[in-house]
Amino acid sequence: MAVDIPAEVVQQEQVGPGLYRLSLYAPQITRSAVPGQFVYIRCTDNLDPLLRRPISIHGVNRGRGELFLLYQVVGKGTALLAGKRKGERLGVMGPLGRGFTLPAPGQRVVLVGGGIGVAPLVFLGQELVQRNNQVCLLVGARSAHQLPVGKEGYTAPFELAVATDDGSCGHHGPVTDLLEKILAGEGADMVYACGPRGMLRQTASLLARYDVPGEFSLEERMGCGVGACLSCVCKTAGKGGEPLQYRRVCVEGPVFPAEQLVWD
Amino acid sequence: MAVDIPAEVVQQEQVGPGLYRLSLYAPQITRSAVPGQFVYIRCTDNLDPLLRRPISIHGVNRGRGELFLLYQVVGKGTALLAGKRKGERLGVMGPLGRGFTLPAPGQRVVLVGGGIGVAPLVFLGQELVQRNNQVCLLVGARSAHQLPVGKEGYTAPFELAVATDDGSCGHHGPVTDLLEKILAGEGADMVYACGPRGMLRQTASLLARYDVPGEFSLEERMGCGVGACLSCVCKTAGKGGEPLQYRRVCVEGPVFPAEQLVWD
Amino acid sequence: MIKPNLAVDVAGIRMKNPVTTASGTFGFGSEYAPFVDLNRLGAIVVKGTTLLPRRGNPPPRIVETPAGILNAIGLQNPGVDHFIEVALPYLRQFDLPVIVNIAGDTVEDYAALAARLDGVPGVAGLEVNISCPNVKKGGLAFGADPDSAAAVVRAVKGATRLPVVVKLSPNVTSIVRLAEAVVEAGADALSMINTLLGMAIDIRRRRPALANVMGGLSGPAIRPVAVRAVWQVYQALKVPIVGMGGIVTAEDALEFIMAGATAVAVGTANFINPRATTDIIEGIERFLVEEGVSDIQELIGAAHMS
Amino acid sequence: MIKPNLAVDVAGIRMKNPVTTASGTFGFGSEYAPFVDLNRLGAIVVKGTTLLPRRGNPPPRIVETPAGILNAIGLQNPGVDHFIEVALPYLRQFDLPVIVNIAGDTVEDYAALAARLDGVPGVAGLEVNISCPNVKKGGLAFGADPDSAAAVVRAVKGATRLPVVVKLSPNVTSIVRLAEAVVEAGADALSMINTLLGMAIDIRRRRPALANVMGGLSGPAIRPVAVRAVWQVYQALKVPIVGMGGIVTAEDALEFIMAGATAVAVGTANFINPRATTDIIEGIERFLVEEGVSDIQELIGAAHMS
Ligand SMILES: Cc1cc2nc3c(=O)[nH]c(=O)nc-3n(C[C@H](O)[C@H](O)[C@H](O)COP(=O)(O)OP(=O)(O)OC[C@H]3O[C@@H](n4cnc5c(N)ncnc54)[C@H](O)[C@@H]3O)c2cc1C
Ligand SMILES: Cc1cc2nc3c(=O)[nH]c(=O)nc-3n(C[C@H](O)[C@H](O)[C@H](O)COP(=O)(O)OP(=O)(O)OC[C@H]3O[C@@H](n4cnc5c(N)ncnc54)[C@H](O)[C@@H]3O)c2cc1C
Ligand SMILES: Cc1cc2nc3c(=O)[nH]c(=O)nc-3n(C[C@H](O)[C@H](O)[C@H](O)COP(=O)(O)O)c2cc1C
Ligand SMILES: Cc1cc2nc3c(=O)[nH]c(=O)nc-3n(C[C@H](O)[C@H](O)[C@H](O)COP(=O)(O)O)c2cc1C
Ligand code: FES
Ligand code: FES
Repeated sequence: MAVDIPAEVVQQEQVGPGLYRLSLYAPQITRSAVPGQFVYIRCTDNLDPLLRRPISIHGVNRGRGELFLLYQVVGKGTALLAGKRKGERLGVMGPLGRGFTLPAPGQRVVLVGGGIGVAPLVFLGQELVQRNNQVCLLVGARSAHQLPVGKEGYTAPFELAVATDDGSCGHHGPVTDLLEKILAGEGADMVYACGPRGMLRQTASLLARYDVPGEFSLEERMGCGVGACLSCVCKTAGKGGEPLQYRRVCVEGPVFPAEQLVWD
Repeated sequence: MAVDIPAEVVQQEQVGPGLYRLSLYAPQITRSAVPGQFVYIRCTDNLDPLLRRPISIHGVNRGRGELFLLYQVVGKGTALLAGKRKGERLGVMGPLGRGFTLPAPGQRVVLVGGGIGVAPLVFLGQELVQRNNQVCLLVGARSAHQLPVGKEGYTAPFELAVATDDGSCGHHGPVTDLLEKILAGEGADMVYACGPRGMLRQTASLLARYDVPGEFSLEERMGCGVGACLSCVCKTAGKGGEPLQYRRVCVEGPVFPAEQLVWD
Repeated sequence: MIKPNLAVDVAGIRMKNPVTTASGTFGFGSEYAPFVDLNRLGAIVVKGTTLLPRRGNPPPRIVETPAGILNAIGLQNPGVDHFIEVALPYLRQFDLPVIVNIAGDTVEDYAALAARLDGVPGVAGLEVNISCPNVKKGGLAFGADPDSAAAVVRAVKGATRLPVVVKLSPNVTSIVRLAEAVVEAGADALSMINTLLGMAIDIRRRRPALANVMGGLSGPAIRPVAVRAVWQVYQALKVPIVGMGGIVTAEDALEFIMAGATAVAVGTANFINPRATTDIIEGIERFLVEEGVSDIQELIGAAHMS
Repeated sequence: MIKPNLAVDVAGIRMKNPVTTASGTFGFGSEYAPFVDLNRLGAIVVKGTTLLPRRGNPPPRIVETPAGILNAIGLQNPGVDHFIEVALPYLRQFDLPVIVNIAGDTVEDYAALAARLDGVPGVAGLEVNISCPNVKKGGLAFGADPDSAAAVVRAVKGATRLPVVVKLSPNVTSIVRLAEAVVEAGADALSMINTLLGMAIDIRRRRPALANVMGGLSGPAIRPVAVRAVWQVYQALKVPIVGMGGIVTAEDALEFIMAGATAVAVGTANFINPRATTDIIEGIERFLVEEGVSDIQELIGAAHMS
């Protein structure tokens, strides 16, 4: 069950330009957290910024009760977060949302991460490897130095391929090129993706073309984070004859089956 | 001339319960600062709290370009100020306002400070001593541990007497008792006071009774700090037939001749 | 000192303390149940309910502004029948008056909703949201025109025996005139304020930040406007007021109570602190003890005295 | 890239950039001269001026609220003659259009002020503040009633050849109706918004925090309301708009410009940062360069396109 706790900062580490890895002591959250879920963080004690900030769970160490986050500083909230030091406490609600549906053990899965969207996929990959899934993580970024993971020296317990828009590392082009090569070649049983809207849209059309199921983790501006305010909706195919329906990213998501999402 | 500069914290020192002494590197301000003037400080980079906070100049070290402040944490702004560490920078406007009028050299003056109101009087006392005035500082507080200055071990280049409401240090009673004793005894040429409204009012009536001139430093909620918004007014006797007139504490004050002030 | 009395009565709705939730910010209660003990609330006001389910507006529906948020949810809700069949049974397990916020496009919608909810066990009262666009009257809000507001209230009162709280919009020249009209029309209590009409622009995209262009401003930013509205209406009328708008702390809640509110509702603050409601209840109690006040009633409208 | 053009024209008042000051927040200019180069401003709007000197309200006159302030200055000012004799000669040393904000209790007051300022060298235009209590009409604000607002504007226009900017209050049901009425009556430009009516309570003293009880809310808190007002009026009318309300940064100013403002005024932000005006001018210029926009005109109302 989700809780709201004052979580202590165990470690704050800068791992790239504007990119941080934060470890929080939050055993009440790590206990039940699954990949694809997120936490909702109060970055300040005052009213500026007013709202909490949603950040995906990047990993957990259940033994130590530690929760890992990987985040990019893009504005006020994330900048405040990056200023938090070991020993400080942050209001953290979680685990929130519906995580990824796990595939049958042994199935081959591809994870597609665009930019910071890779954060929840690393957690997912780790769980999948433990379940004996064959995992390949594709990471896309604008350029080598903006890669959130997958840089030289980065070790992961799964296969990893990189694409950069400027060709400074790995494939020169969008990360979806790598996905297409896999789908056209050895194929995949399941694709999980998280990243910018354009990347997800392109991934959705590849999945449709190659008839592979997929799940996407979405981002939307949030109010409550718990399903109460209906702020964070995304457009999905409707149930029971309805042409479309707005669903809440914070509780019905952030992970949605790819085929339910409506792009426009 | 007043400036607005990013002043670096040279030292932040807790000197009592909720009481801090802050030293800022601000040569552009110390250069021309006189006792009774204040600085207007931005305590945060964000919008909470929105306004700057006025703090009296407690002293200067012109040689080193250091500005000293003595302040009590009473709310958000002062709490943020107390959190600033050596090397951090604060937006500081100053020196602002009209300071104390200095007496003729050799004259005997009494300074009456209630609580944190003593802050500007210490700066004044130091200047007066250099001008060969005979200075006596009377300090009032609720109790010994709340004395902003004048505690055991405190050294000042002038005479000092203490009064506490609970008798835990010095005279048991209001600081104005000490003033009255002086005025009724050896007398004084000039009295300077800063402190709570009740204390100033009582001081005003003593000055009237003993026919001694005085100047009071006032506090009012401020907007601009520079005379532009007319937020910070106090009630004064009017000029030219007007029964009363509102004057701006930030530019016509914070120091006013005692006899100009209207108490109601 | 003896525990001070916090119980209040809003037009027959008995609340164990003056703190309720602002409609639309607390869902149907279940969403916040993991974080806060619903039994401790004075009452709950649920999300705005309409006759038929509503899809709501396209996203983005929310944007943060200084000490506030703009929202344009567009009344997405599963409809009154779903409320009665699913949400209400859940809430009935708690010791908690349930106030149903209702909204419609026409006077008839409101009357039908009131009739549908009349006599439904577990419903303690209705809050009539008249700040929604009135389709029949060409986009003018009911809440902006005293005559149409009164018409809605008369229709609702005619269709139910439940206590009727009418929720006023601050986007008017005189909230007192509006209050007078709806009280005259039979409102048992008033709640105020709904959101201020606002908007924000995404300067990079050169487009309104909300898909709906305009939205409602809530949060601490609007508190001074809300306190003023409560003050003015309390001064003009003797009717219980539920005050809201930017309440984050017990001190904020006490401002509304001293301005004349019998109860207060906590909205946007839930998003910042899911225990905002109970923290506020505790804070009010602490204040009463500190100030030696034995009954919250003593503070209602206290700032008008002296 | 070539320096982008920032110059704008508001009803004949030529500004070298779109940034001016909000009346009452920048005094008569001299107060801020130690901190900011007045020559760099697009224009200056001075403190509200009345026929005779005004003493103003008792203190406290200001209270801080979340991302805002409430003020109740009560139009303390030395009167129009003092302005012409003392403040104006000071300002004339700068290369800067001076816009005089005028306020009165009666239509005749406004007309007299306009006549007094007509032809005075160094006055570039008038800003008519119609959000003040109208003594003759029993405390109702001119600004809340389209007819009285129009009457003031007609009287002012009849008394001066100067460009007349009319400053609108947001405390109305429809700011568009008000705008239409004053433009119909001859307003050359509109400025908006004045402060929102608000109040705060000091819960320890159990009294209103301001001696005047109510005050005007300004600052970032009100920005969404102000942007909305500019958007609505721009959509309804073709008249130059000076936008204001909570502008702190260049991004904030650009929201107003894209919503339809030809120029913007900086108010409360001066209190936080005495160089707010020039920082904003620099920021706007930077934005234009970054976005490859050669003329600020391209952005006026840009969020209405597409
Ligand atoms: C479920 C979920 C999981 C997320 N996980 C992560 C994560 O693991 N790591 C990470 O770095 N970020 C993650 N994000 C995004 C993160 O929440 C935002 O970057 C953060 O809220 C920005 O806050 P800020 O105050 O720093 O920026 P702001 O000042 O709020 O915004 C800065 C800029 O970013 C844009 N922006 C901010 N938030 C969003 C959003 N939600 N959608 C679209 N645009 C936005 C704004 O328009 C603005 O241009 C996640 C978001 C969601 C909804
Ligand atoms: C010219 C001048 C010189 C000053 N010099 C000093 C100084 O040297 N040292 C020092 O400690 N303080 C000084 N003060 C007072 C100081 O400015 C306030 O204590 C400070 O602004 C409070 O800010 P805050 O955010 O901490 O408290 P807030 O949260 O703003 O307020 C906390 C409490 O203090 C009260 N309060 C705050 N400011 C004022 C005020 N100006 N007048 C009356 N009540 C107030 C509030 O009503 C509230 O109850 C001075 C004030 C002025 C006007
Ligand atoms: C996301 C959101 C949804 C809302 N939905 C409703 C609603 O359905 N019905 C209603 O009467 N008010 C609704 N409101 C208004 C609130 O009930 C409340 O009047 C307003 O937010 C001011 O209170 P606050 O500042 O504490 O949030 C909503 C407010 C928000 C923020
Ligand atoms: C202290 C203060 C005094 C003001 N005085 C006047 C005035 O004399 N005339 C006027 O038209 N507006 C006056 N205003 C309103 C401002 O000009 C402006 O419309 C309002 O503050 C909104 O802008 P802001 O949020 O940037 O401050 C005053 C505002 C403040 C804060
Ligand atoms: S953020 Fe409130 S419903 Fe999702
Ligand atoms: S604070 Fe603005 S005039 Fe004094």
